Order: sequence, then structure tokens, then C-alpha cells
Amino acid sequence: MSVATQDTALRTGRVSRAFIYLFLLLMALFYLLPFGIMVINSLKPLSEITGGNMMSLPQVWTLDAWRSTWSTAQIGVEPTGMRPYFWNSIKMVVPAVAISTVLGALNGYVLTKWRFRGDTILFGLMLFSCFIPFQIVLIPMARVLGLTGLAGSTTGLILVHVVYGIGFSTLYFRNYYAVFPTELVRAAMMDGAGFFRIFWRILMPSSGPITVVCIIWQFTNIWNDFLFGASFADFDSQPITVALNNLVNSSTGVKEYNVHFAGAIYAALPTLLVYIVAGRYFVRGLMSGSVKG
Amino acid sequence: MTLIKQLKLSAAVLALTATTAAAADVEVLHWWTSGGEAAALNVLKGDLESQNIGWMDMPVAGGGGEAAMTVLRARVTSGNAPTAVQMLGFDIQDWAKEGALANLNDVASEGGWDAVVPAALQRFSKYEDQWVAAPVNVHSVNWVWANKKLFDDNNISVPTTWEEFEAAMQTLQDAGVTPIAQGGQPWQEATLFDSVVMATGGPEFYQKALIDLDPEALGSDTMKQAFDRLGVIRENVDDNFSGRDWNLATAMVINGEAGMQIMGDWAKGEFVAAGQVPDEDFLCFRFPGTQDQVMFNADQFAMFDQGGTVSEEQAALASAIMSPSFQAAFNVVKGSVPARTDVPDTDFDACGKKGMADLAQAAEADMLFGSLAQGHGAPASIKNAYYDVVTAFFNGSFDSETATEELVTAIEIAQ
Amino acid sequence: MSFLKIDNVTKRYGAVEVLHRVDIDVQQGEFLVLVGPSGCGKSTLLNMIAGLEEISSGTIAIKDKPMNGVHPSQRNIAMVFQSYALYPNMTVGKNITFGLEMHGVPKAERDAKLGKVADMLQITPLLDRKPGQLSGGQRQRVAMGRALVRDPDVFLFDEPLSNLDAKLRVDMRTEIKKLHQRLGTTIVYVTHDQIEAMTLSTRIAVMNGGYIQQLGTPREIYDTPNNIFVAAFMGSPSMNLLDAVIRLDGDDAAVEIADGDGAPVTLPLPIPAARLQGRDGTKVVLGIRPEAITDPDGADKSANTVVALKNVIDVTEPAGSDTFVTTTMAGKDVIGRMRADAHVHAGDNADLAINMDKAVIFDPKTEDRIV
Amino acid sequence: MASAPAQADLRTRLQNFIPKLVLAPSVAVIFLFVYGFIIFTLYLSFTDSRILPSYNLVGFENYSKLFRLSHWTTSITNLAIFASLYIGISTLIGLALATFLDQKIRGEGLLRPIYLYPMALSFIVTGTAWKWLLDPGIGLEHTMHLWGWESFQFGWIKNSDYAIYTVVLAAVWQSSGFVMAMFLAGLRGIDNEILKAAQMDGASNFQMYRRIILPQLRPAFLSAFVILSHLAVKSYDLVIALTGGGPGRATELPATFMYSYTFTRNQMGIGASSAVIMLMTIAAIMVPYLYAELREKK
Repeated sequence: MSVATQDTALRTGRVSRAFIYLFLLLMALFYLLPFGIMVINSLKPLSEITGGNMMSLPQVWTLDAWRSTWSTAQIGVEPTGMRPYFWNSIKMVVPAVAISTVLGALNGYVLTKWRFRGDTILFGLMLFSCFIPFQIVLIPMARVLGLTGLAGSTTGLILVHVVYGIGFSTLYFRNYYAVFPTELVRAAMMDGAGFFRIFWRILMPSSGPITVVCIIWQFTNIWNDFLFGASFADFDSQPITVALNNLVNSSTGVKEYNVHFAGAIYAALPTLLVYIVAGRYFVRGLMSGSVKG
Repeated sequence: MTLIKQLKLSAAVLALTATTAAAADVEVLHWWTSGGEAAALNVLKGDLESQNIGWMDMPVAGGGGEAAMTVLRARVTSGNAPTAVQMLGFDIQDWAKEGALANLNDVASEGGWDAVVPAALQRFSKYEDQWVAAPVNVHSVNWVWANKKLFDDNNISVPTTWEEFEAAMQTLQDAGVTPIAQGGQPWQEATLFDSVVMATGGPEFYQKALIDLDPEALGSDTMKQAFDRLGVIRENVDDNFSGRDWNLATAMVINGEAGMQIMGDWAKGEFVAAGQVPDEDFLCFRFPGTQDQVMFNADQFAMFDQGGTVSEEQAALASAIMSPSFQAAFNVVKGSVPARTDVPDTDFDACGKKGMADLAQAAEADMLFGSLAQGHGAPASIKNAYYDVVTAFFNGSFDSETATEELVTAIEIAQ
Repeated sequence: MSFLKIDNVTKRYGAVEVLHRVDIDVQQGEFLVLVGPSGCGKSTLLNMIAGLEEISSGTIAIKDKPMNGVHPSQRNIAMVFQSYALYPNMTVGKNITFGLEMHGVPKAERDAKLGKVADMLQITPLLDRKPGQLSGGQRQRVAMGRALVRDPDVFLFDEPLSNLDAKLRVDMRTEIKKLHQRLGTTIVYVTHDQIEAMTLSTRIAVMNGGYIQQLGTPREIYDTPNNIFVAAFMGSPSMNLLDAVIRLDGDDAAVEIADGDGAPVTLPLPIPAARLQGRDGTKVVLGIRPEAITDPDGADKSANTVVALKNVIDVTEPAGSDTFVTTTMAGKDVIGRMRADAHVHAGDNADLAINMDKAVIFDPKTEDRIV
Repeated sequence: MASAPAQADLRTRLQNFIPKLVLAPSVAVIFLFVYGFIIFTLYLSFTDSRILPSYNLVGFENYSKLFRLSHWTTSITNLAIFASLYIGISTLIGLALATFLDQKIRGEGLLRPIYLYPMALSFIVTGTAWKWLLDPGIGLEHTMHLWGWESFQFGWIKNSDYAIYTVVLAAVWQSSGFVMAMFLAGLRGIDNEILKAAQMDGASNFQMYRRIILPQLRPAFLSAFVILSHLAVKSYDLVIALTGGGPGRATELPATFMYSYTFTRNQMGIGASSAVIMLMTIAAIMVPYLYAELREKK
């Protein structure tokens, strides 16, 4: 299971190797370009952007845009910057990711190791739920949140994200646990471990890779959500994507591109961090389950 | 919550004056997020805070309030409506029809709103004879904003007819300038078309076609002619217009890349922000052929019903909005004109003064028309159907004949 | 009184019945092997004893206590799995004592038991390693240690040797047998390998298609298989099964088969004709184990009925200790076992001795044994 | 199952009950929040709902209106173009990157996150960045002109006929790295001995990929297909941020259509009917797939 590299390499000639490297580098450029330009331009003063070449490096390097976006940019009536919204998002994402991951793991565990009649159909139904377009759930969801008294609260947002995250997290864990030896579970059962003890002591310690995949996936999706955040949040629980939208989509006034870009980067920072920190485990995690179908 | 509010309200009634009331908060949903707009709202916020009423800000920018309206839908459905919401035209009527809005009649009669707000505006602020919204401003959309230096350099005088307008565009074209700066979003193209229809068919035709939605008028040759004229304007727009924001188009006029922009009076804010002075650096005039008409839209704040009554904070907010001082302060910044006609024009610049005079005059002569593109001609479904056809034409998918036919069908489906 | 009683047990999945009314009584200290091809139901039966699968009907009782519905951990049984099922995240020591920990055994006692079991299995140096660092044989020991430490009433083994290489398998087999003899525990052992079944068991249950085909000591199973299935399944190389016809002559009974040239050969049976009353001339299946077909010098001297005949040898397979020969009788390949120094070669028209004492006769329709 | 539950002890009965109890909340919320809402939407599609849900049934009127809208046809066509190109190209690029990256490439550890990171960005950020880059006035075309390549032209985003391809471009940019990761994982999971055997059999590199490796990547293909198709169907933010559905309505997709009819046009009935059609389309594609997949595993 240790992945890092493996010898699926073929014997290739020097010309084809050169071609491979060229292709890989060009693609790297293609992937870096848009974001690179955002970074570069967020470090320029506004005049340099509107007057000049967007691909050139800044003549004057400045962090002004970054500073003002974080703490003083006008978002709505208050010049608060994106800082408070950033924390709103954190407060929403962390519990939502944790809950949906744990639920997904438990569901996967039940669906593979405690099978019962109709479990496959249930799983199919859960999986299909990933495909529901979020636009259609807004109104009924709002109603439910209102009835449960969760409207406009971070708790309500967490609920929404957990609900629509369960499908994928269950999928990941189910596929992972499907290849997890059932005999281990049986052995633990005979050793006298109960349902939860087997889960925590036997399955969880071996679920590292898939947990990473699931967390990355959930974190990215929930952090980047705009629709639910805008619709179900109150003035004091709006997530950062809504703030970014307010910053970038203001209808009048000078377009402060450098501030917009800095804002976009702030909004993307945690997810980027998650990818960079956990990315090495990502391929490993995918390998150990989810793509094995 | 409701009970507390009622208690507070009765306390306020007992004290007979609003200022002594205990502090409470208003949550305001709006899409005024840019620097200037926010500064204007801050006037309102300060006003309320002086009355010990806190301001909870709930901005949702995007799409001229479209995003905010979606949020509103979710909030109302969940029973967690904001206290006050920025709204346009028919949206107010639609929400009032749902019974969601609070009756502001008491505040209105106290402030004498009936006398100072033009009747055409009241059509949107009132539902079944009840005031449900407090109008902040009146924007008008049949404005042309022009670069004065380019006009002077090319000896162009302010056009007053279509022919003169066409000639002016030609002159600018010949001089190597983009004649018309246009933003490429459906609402901008439709806003332009509003003026073209008015100029081509006259007020009666406009009323019949775009407000009463008479299929015959919609499918008439006059409409086709209006599309033809829009086509002429399209030829005078650079190819890079698609997707462009309106203020970027304004910037083109400001820095002399383009000669004119047909846009609502909010464009003025961009000129002012760029340090330009009306009549010296830029010109504002009515779209040729619509000199006597004012095609308007108005931002209003609707108050959401909080348990069958107007809360004391809502009342305070409504009267603060309608106070002449706020109306003046806000509209000077925003570029629009006050919704009350009795506000002195002293603080306004030349364009503002002209706008106020035009409004008063048009109100008098019954020449005040809601802009369809801005949601003041017909409900949102019709407005968007109208967008669909106009933008398809402007982007070259239809010729004028197909566009006319499509307009009839699209509006019929939307009804 | 039996120690483990399987009484009329049936297993159904929905409408499909996979085990049919199984009855087995296991006495204390017995080593019962369930053997059969894959899909015969042996693992299902084992899992039901373990409590890992529900019993559809019937009863399983241990020490006279019905176990239906009792949780696996409460049955005082232990199980060794085919894949060993060692917890990959725990050390060997932890693996062994996990069950004790779950049952609330105090740490000191756990350690004492662990030490004893580890000594017995000679795995003391491995206790701090993780399963991933162990060889197959070591894992096998750990798995057994995990079962032993519990000191259960019944040990269950689910094909425990099938993941080992041939040499290790033989070693471990011996070790399991030793362990059984030393501890005198009751064991139920599942395998598809008939050699394991023969070598280890005190009794064997041969299963097929959800039925017990035969339950008996290894000797009984081997010498007097109940039916063609058991006869063919047990033994390697497996029993020769030939089409034959009964010939009764007065008191003498015989069977007639065709030799390599198609000529009829009569083979006398060591039983009175009365036992085949009324079957004269009927078709039967004659079963002869390979070791009953030998070179004349290698024939069992104590046997009563040895038939000598000549037949052409097609193939010889010297296996060191013996030489297996293939010849043709009744249109089929027939395998015989000769001494290593019998000096036969392919193509020889060799002398063969058939020990008819060991012959069995089956009814071709019911496939049951007649004699 | 017909066992003897009366005899089961408490612990066993509890143990049998717990798994279902654990699964129950998830199943309940899925049934309420997904299938309940789908049924609600189905119901709405037969009502005259406008600004808020109404319960006044009008039969198939919304559906007949829907199919008279040229705008709807456009968005369906666009989805067909977008989804097929997006899934196809992402898969191809992902496969190519994974294959090449699997050739013992120096610097793989650096390249992999570069390919992968776009997935971390929200579609809003992606859309904003690409909008800028593709705008002929300020983006790539402008830069090329400044660098002296005057004849360079890349104005797809402004062209009604080509704008949908810029949406494909940005979407591919975002997800192909993710697909790469899935294929890489698949490649790393292939047994080396098979490859050695194939080499001994004299298979060329190309044949080896086509005949041996690709067929073994089937699970990765399927996972990629599920993830990409769900992203394609849900693509909303990207279009809004990149083109706003324009020029005109040229890049409208069913998701944006549904949103605009439900929320900005106050024609919730038509919006709901479009959602129903969309869900039916998804179901028509996904249900057989899920059926085949899940049955196989049993």
C-alpha cells in the first residue's frame, strides 16, 4: 500500500522522454497561469493594473491590497475587510466537515460490515442524492430551517452542508471499507468488541488515507459554497464567499482589481493549504479505495 | 420576540416620541456595497444610531439585486425575514401581494408622503392604498452621458433627434473614437432599448407596448423600427462590449475612448468620482426624442411585517429614509434625484438640478414612465423575457423582424 | 451427552436454502473437520457456530446451552480466520489480548496469560511488532495465540492453513495436532483440503450442496464412503470409479468390467452373493482406490481377494516413494500405485494385482454405496 | 429474517439494532432533504407558483411553456456540448498527465500539487481569473499585442458561438488535475507483474497501454465519470462568474436557467419543471450506471 512511486514506468527513448517533460511543463504552466496572474496583480498598485500589462511583474511591489482586503475593505456598510467573514466560514466549515466525515464513515461501515436486506438500494439512493441540483432545494430547505428555528444561524448552515455532504462521504468510506477485510470485524466481534468499539479500534485506525480524501473533498466543497451561504446565513454568519461576492460584484465605483484578487486569494487560501498539506496523501487515499470502485 | 417588540412599541406610544424608545436593531438587506453607496447608507445608519437603533448590515451584491432577492426569498420562507429590504418596482408589489409587507400608513400620514411623492412612484410604494415601502430616490434611465472634449473637438452639438444622434455617432466614428460605450449585460442592453422604444414610438406607444404589453403594439412595425435603430447603435459599439460592466463603459467615456454612454443617472457618480464636473468635462442630456419624458426606476425600502405590526424601529427607519435631509444627502452621492419633490436642489450639481427639474415637470405633465428594463414596467418574468429578446438581438442572434416576433411570444409565455 | 450439539440446523438466504437440516454431535476433546468443495456450506455452518450468521432454524448448543441469538463474544468460543484477521494497527501483544481487554480482564492477568501463550507458541520476541512485519507462519501463530489466550470451550478454525506455502502448511498442521493433543480442546475445523481433514481430525463431516454426505472417523470415510461424492472427494489420487456389471454365480459374487482391450474381465468380490440379491446383471459403479491396484509383489499379503491381470501401462509417474501408473480399464484412466522399484514402463503389458477387499460398489442412479 | 429472535439475548439484539440506528439519521435526512424536496419540486412544476410556492394545480402548462422557450433549448444544447467536451477533455488530459507522471518523472512531487490545486479553488475564483485572462481588452490578447504580436486574436468569450468553449476551458482547467490524481492512483495500483508479462509477450508501449493498462483503469474511469458528470450538471457558479450566461444568453446552462426562472424571474413553476426535466435526464444516465455498479459488487 505504500505508494510513492512504483515501477509502472516503461522503457522510453530519449526523444519521447523529452517530449514527456515538455508536455508536463507546459501543462504546469497552463495550470499556474490564471492563479499566478491573480497573485502578481494583487501585489501591484491599482494604477499599474489598469494602465499596464497584466502579465508583467509589478514595478512597485505592495501588500496594500492584501492589508486592506483583510481588515479595511468596504464590504457592505462596514469597512471591516474580509476578516470577520473568514472566521464565520471557519466556524461553519470545521464542524460541517467533521460531522459529515464521521457520518460518512459510520454509514460506510454499516453498509459494508453490517449488511442487511436493501442496503444496496439505500446506498444507491444516497449516492444519487449527490446529483440533486442545489437550486431546487433552496425554498423547501428555507422552510425546514425556519420550522426548526435554525434559520440564519451557523448551526443551520452546518446542517445543510452535512445533509448534502453525506452522499459523497458515504461513497468514499463505503468503497474503502468494501475492501477492508470483513474477517477483522468478525474477529473483533468474537473478541467481544461491540459496534462502536470495532469502529473506533479496528476500522478507524486504518482509515487514514480515505479520511484525508473525504476531508479534502468536503472541506473544498463546503468552504467554496456560495449559494447556501448567501441564502441561509444571517448578517452575522455570512461566509467568506458571500463577502468575496460583495467585494467583487459591487455595482458602482472603481474596480479595484488588486483588492478583488487579494480577496479571491484569501477566500481560496484555506483550501489551497489543505491541498498542499494533505495533497501527498490524496493520491494514496484515492488509491486505497475510492477508485477501485 | 414579537411580544417584546409590541411592548416596546406601546412604551414608545406612551412616551409619544420615538427618540426615547429603548434600543433595538434593524437588519437591512441591500446590495449597495460599493464605496460611495455604502457611504450614503452610512448617513442613514448614523441617523438611526442617534436614535439608539442599531444597524445590522446584510449586504448581498450582484446582478442589480438579483442575488439579494434570492436571499430574501429564502429568508422569508424560513420565517426569518430581515427588518427592511432594498427593493425595486414590481418586486414590492409582488411581496405585498403575498402579504409579507408591513403597512406604513401611520408613518406616511405623519410625514405627509402622499403630497410629496409623485403619483407614478406611489404606484409602486403603495399596495391597495397602503404604503408598504419608503422610496429613497428616483433614477431615470433615458440619459446620455457624453465626453465634452470629444464633442467640442468634433463640433458636435447636443443631438435632439434621432437623425442628429445618428450623425453625431457617424462623426465620432470618423474621428476614430468608439461612438457608444456599452456594457454587455442583458439589463444594460435592455435599458438602452427602453429609451430607443420611447424615442421611436413616443410615450403612448411605450405605454401600450412595454407597460400594457399589448401584443399588437409589441409586434408592430414601430417595434421593428425600434429594433432597427438599436441595430444602428450596435454598429457604433466596439466589439469587446460583451460581459462588460456598466461602470467600465462609463470609464471609456471618462477617459475619452468613447463618446457617449446611454445609461441611468447612477453613471454620474463615476464621473464625479473621477473628479469631473458636469458641463465642463462631461455632458448629460436626455436621449434624443425623449426630452419630455422621464423613464424612471426607484430604490425603495420595504418593511417586512413582524407579527402584524410596524415595529418602532421600522417606523424610525422609514421616516429617516423619507426625511428631506437624508434624501438630499443620499442622492447627491448616488447621482439620482430625491423621491420627494420638495427637497431643495441647492446641494446638487448641474445634472442633478436638471434631473430634479425634469422629474417635477414630467410628474406634472404625466410623462413619468417606469422603465421596463429596470423592473418598473412589468413584473420580473416579463422583464427577463424582454431581456432575452433584446440581448439576443444585440448579440446578433436575431434580425429585427425575428426579434419583434420573438418579443411577442416571449412576453406571452412569461405572462 | 454431547459437548457441541448441532441439531437440525438449516440456513436460508431469503428463499434459498443453503444448509439443510444438519445434525452433528461433537464430544468434548474431539477434533471435527468440516470438509467439502467451496460452496458446500461448511463455512456457513462454522459461522453459525461462531454466531457470525443467524441460524434460520434448528439449534446449536454448547454444553447443553442453546446458543441461538447469543452474541459471538458470549459463547466462549475462539476462532482462527483464513486471513488470520490480525488487527493491523495493534502490536502482536495487543492483538492477542484484545479479546481479554474487551471482556474486562485486568491488565496483570492479561499479561500473565499473554506470556504463557507466547511461550507456548514461541512468539515472545514478536510481541511488540505489528502484524505487517511478520511472516505468514508467524501471523498464523499469532492468530492461534489470540484464540488460545481466551481459553475457550470450542476452537473454530476457518481454513487456517490455506494461505501458507506447502512446507509451512505441513509444519503447522503438525503443530495444530500437537496442540490439540496437549490441550485436549474441542475443535471444529473447516478446510477444503482432504489431506488436512484426514490427518488432523478425530471425525470428519464431508459436506456437499448443503448436506452432510458422511460423518465418521477418517478411516470410515476413507474405506467405506457413503456415496460416490465422498469416495471421489476424499483421497489423492482419488478413487478409480469404473462402470461394471454384477455377476452372481451361486454363492459367489463378482463384477465384470472391460479391460484395456475391451475384453471382459471378471473381478470376484469378497462377499456372499446374498448381499447383492436380485442385482445380477445390473450396472454398478466399481470404486477401487489406487493403492489397491499394485504390482503383484506389492499386493497386500493379508488381503483375501487379490486378482491378478495384465494390462498395458500408459503413463508412469515416479513419486519417489511410490510410482503411480495410469492404465485403461472400462474405457477410463485408472490409476494404480506401485512400489518405487517395480520397474514398469509406459507401454509395458504389466502384471497388476487388484485387492478386491478394498473395492466398493455404488448404485449408479442414487450414487449411494451398495457394498 | 426468520430466525429465533425470542431467544436472542439483549446484547445481541442491541448489536443488531445499532447499525440500523446509526444509519437511520442519514437515511432520514436524505429522504427528507433530497427525495422529499424532489417530490416537492415535482409538485411545484404542476402549479402556477411564481414568487413563492403556490398550490394551485395547472397541469402540464409549465412544461409546454418550457419547451416553447428557445432559451431552454439553448441551455440544453449547451449542456450537451459542455458536458461531453468537459468530461471528454478532462478525462483525456487527466489520463495523459497521469501516464506521463508515472514515468519516474523527476519533480513529480512538485508537479502533482500544481496540477491538483485548481480543484481547491471555488468556481467563482476560477471564473473571475479566466474572465480576466480571456477578455481580449485586458487579458491574453491584449498582452500579446503589447508584446508585439499584433495579429494575435483570442476573443472567444465575446463570441456567442464560441463562448461556451471558454466555459469548457475554465472547467477543464479546474478539474483535470483531479482526474489526473484518480488515474494516477489507478495506475499505481496495477500489478507490475502483468506489465512485465506483457513486455515479455512483446507488446509495444502503445499496445501495452491500450490492451493492458487502460482496461484495468476501468474503475478509475467510472469514478471520474461520476464526479465529472455531477460537476457538469451542477455547473452554475462558473458560468455566472465567467460569462454571466452571455454573450446574450449564449452560455446559459440548465442550472442557470433553473435558477433564473425560479428566483429572478419569479416563475417558480417553470423553474421547477426545468428542474424535473433535468433530474429525469440525470436519472436516465445515472440509474443504469449505479444499478450495474452496485449489482456487480454484490
